[in-house]
Amino acid sequence: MKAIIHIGLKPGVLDPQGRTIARSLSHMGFGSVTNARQGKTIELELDTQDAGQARIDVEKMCKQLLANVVIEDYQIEIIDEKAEEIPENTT
Amino acid sequence: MKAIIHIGLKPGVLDPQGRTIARSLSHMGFGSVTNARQGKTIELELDTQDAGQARIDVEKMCKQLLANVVIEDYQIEIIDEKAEEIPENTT
Amino acid sequence: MKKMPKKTSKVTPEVVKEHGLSEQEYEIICDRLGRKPNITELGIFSVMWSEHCSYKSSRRHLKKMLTTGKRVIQGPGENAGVIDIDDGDAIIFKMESHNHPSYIEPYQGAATGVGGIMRDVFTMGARPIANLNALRFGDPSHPKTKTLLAGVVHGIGGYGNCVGVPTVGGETNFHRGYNDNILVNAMCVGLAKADKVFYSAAKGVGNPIFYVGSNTGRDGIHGATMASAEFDDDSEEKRPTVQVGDPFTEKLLIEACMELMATDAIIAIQDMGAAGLTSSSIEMADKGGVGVKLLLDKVPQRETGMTPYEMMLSESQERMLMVLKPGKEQIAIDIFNKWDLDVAEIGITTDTGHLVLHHKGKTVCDIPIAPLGDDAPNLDRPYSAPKNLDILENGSMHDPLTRGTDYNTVVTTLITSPDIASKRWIWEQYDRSVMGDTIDNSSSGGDAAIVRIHGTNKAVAITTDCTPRYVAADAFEGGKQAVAETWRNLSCTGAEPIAITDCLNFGNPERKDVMGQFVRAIEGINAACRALKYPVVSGNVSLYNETNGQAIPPTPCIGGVGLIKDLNRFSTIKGARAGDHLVLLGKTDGWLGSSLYAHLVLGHDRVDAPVYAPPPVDLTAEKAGGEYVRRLVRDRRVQAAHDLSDGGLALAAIEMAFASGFGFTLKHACDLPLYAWLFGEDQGRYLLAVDDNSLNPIISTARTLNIPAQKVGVIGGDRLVATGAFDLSLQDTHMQYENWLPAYMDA
Amino acid sequence: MQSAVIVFPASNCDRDAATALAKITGRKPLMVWHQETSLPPVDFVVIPGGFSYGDYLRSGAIAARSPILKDIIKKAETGLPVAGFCNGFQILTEAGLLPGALMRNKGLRFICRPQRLKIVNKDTMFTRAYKDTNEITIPIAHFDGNYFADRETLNKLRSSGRIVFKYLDNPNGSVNDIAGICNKAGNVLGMMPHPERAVDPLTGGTDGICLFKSVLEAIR
Ligand SMILES: Nc1ncnc2c1ncn2[C@@H]1O[C@H](COP(=O)(O)OP(=O)(O)O)[C@@H](O)[C@H]1O
Ligand SMILES: [Mg+2]
Repeated sequence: MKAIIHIGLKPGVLDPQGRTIARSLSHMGFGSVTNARQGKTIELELDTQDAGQARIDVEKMCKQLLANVVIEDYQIEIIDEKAEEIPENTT
Repeated sequence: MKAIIHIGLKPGVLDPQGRTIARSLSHMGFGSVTNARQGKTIELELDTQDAGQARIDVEKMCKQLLANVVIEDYQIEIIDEKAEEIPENTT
Repeated sequence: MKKMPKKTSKVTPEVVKEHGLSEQEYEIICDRLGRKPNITELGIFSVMWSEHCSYKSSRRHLKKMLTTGKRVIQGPGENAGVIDIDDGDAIIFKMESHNHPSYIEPYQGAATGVGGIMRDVFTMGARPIANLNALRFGDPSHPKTKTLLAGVVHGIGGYGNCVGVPTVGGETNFHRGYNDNILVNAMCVGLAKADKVFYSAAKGVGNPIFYVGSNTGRDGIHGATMASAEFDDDSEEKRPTVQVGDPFTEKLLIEACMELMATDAIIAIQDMGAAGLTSSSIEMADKGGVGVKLLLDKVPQRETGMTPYEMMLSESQERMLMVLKPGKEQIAIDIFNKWDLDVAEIGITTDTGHLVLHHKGKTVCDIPIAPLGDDAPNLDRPYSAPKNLDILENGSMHDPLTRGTDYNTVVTTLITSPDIASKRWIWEQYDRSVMGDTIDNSSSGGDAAIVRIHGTNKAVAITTDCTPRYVAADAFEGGKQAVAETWRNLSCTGAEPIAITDCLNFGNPERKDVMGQFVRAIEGINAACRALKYPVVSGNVSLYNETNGQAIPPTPCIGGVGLIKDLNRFSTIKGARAGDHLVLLGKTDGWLGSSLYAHLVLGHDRVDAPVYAPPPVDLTAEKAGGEYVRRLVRDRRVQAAHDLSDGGLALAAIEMAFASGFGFTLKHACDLPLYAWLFGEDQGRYLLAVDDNSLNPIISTARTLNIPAQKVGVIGGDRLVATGAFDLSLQDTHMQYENWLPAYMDA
Repeated sequence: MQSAVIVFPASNCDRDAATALAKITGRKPLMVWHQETSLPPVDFVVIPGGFSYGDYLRSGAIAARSPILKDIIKKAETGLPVAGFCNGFQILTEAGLLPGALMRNKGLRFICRPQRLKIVNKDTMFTRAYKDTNEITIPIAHFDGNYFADRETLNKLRSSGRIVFKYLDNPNGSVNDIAGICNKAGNVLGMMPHPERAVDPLTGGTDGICLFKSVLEAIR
């Protein structure tokens, strides 16, 4: 089983990296860029067969370690290599 | 138009952050985690109507700045808010 | 955290209450305005009259402090204090707390704390040259402590390292009393020219007001202020309670401000700290005796649909407000553009004496400025009298041997205790050498950091100190002691102590016992300052550090600054060499009450243990001792100097051994019991390493000055020895000292 | 010798580098703003440490795309001596003047300490003055100093003597303990330690002096 966690700053939280990237791109001549935000993804390999349980676990991992819920939102994607992806995102 | 760029370390490049995450999670009792990799996403807002051109531009931005191809791979997703997402990923 | 109020833009009694204003205060507002305030005006009064901005619980007590002296150029009242260090140079410094934000989000809370204190310093024209941090965490076994420590240290480094200002010193304590209220106090020291200091008084009418730096978002608009229904639908979720720091922008802001300050364009300048645009504009106007008109549409904004209320109360970081000389606008615009920073002319000074705000073609605020300061609440909170404390008498029940332990074990216990063990894990994450002038820093384990004044042969010595153990037992003596310890730490380097800044961290002032601690700590600080002619030039008060009615241990942290006039004549803890003699200066009575030994070995830190009086500070002796040590250092009579603090003579000698790489042998030669001689914490004492030639002159001159002085041992070998007490390997003990924190963090 | 120090937004060792150069070469370096499109005529260029652009995106990435770099690359290719310290090293790799990349320290912490180094190649224009020393101590202060290159690149670096400095107790996880490398022609050096902070016995020792002296000798 695989889990992909997308972590981004909450709306309204200053993203200095994003801002600097946007400015640099436009200085470099990419005038169409009006805004940039930077986030991170964490890809976990999980030794389990149960996608439902995996989601519950990853949810816990996000709350306890992976995301800083004071300023960040997260989304979890569980990918069961045998089955297809299981949608339903959580924040 | 929106572009989401997923940047990850190439296979074979050691990922100290991923490794630390995996170790911390397993110390915290999440024994099912066997591996972790950390990547980043950059979300750009683009002031353009032409999805094809957007992809060409973003491809350039990646090569010229956003990714370090010595150690990183990237994937581009273009999202046309009016149309649907335009698939086809590039690496 | 306050409860979130209902959405409404009407000023109802609930809304007033949610803004933390009493009925009486609200009446004063209505009276002064001759009408009811609107929501923006209410928000402005509320933040200006908050504890943080108005110092309503502390003002009358702070007034008592000594704030003047022959080297003081500017005392409290400006963004930071300014002292004269000769040759036209001035040092500008201040310490500030960022406790609550650091508990909520340790990385960003600590980072923005560092950013904020640096702005206080460079807004006055000083380039920051050193940062320090005084940290207090909960018990190491508390589940949150490790994460908080890691985050705070990472944040302090993340900000200071990026800006390129060395973090040269600090202190770190652990105690269960801080479990739910950690303390993060940051100090910044900057260097300016004495005739090029910038102030915040917006003198003169018709002058343009400029906003520079980062743009404004909805950061840090606090709970009570959620009262406006004018917010658009998603503005609530766009209102982060934690500000994110942007050290890159701060660095640009420093360079841009320095560049502009080199011209003569600026009349007044002020950083936007707590209560952002509100307090900066009002303070500048108030000090300049003018009115202010602001066109809020011109404020650079990060978010859409921001209301006047939000703009005025936002605490977005890395922003400054300044008043320029008419005609010089373009100079400023060009400089800020060059550094890629936002710059906007947002208003003008007026002769109305009012703060007038325009937004979208309407006047959204029109209030007289004077009452905001003059009528600000000035409370005389009741406080309780101190408890009488017993003095802990020496007796065989305190002897390690009768307690079934031995001296080696005692020393190891003390050396590996959280407060004493090496803080390398922390300070190695701080860039300590950038700017090229750091002469001594945390890594020596010494007393004060030493930072050279760039391009000269002089330096400043800087230290932060507080022993909460003492303050908790007796706030007056503890306050005195904190000041005296900084004085000693500076004296050890040979620096002339010049002035202090303070950061007074206490619990809820509405409680009589806490208020009592606060008042007495100030009195103690003041007593020491006056006796030592060592004024307070800046400071900060942080109250309400409590959770569920449980206040933190009172922690009045003192930052001291001194001047080393000649870098050919200074001293550190490092210089002891094999064959040197160890001389103990100051009176030794073997005082164990409230000592580290009492807490860790005798169990006096237990919740139910009796509290004993801490060691008193004799300020007359303090003065004489400090002056003598400085004279000896300047006469090049000492190889190394260290003051005696936690753990007494034994730990002072061991710290000196760690710093020099040589062991020692201490010889007990007095009537005191051995443990009291080794671990007693009598104040005003120094340990000096001196060579053969200096030994006798030092002791005999001390006698003529009535300063107790005796040889207590010699330096040399690879063992730490106190005859008849302990005998330990230098290397092993040092390793244990180094290992505690990394082992704790990695566990 | 006329030297130049490049100044990027949030360079913070530019002054330190300038002070060291002035002290050792006897001549004040020119401070060159990153927006300039061409270098003034100089004999030696230093890309200083710091956090250019806040180290946002990747350390050194954005600075490597500034206008002045184009001219630096051009002149470096014709033999102009260029040295990058710390962030300067990161910029040089991002700009493609040196191979490999500098990743986050293995311990995921910023490290500032005096660092013992082994001089691996004393035959470069940056190390020739270190006559009878093989070991020096120079301060490090970085978060992203973990050098990475693929095996092929490493083999090339090794076999052609382009590994200039190695850590004696690797602080950051760098492959092969690499602390500093040079380009094929030997005129471009990148290293994580800060030699400009080791030119004064009062502040960081003096082991960095010979690096600057080497360049001085070499271009004479
Ligand atoms: N948070 C910190 N940041 C930087 N340096 C620290 C910190 N905590 C402790 N130190 C350093 O560790 C050493 C020992 O601290 P401390 O025991 O408080 O010294 P002293 O008792 O001599 O004042 C000092 O050099 C101090 O600067
Ligand atoms: Mg201390």
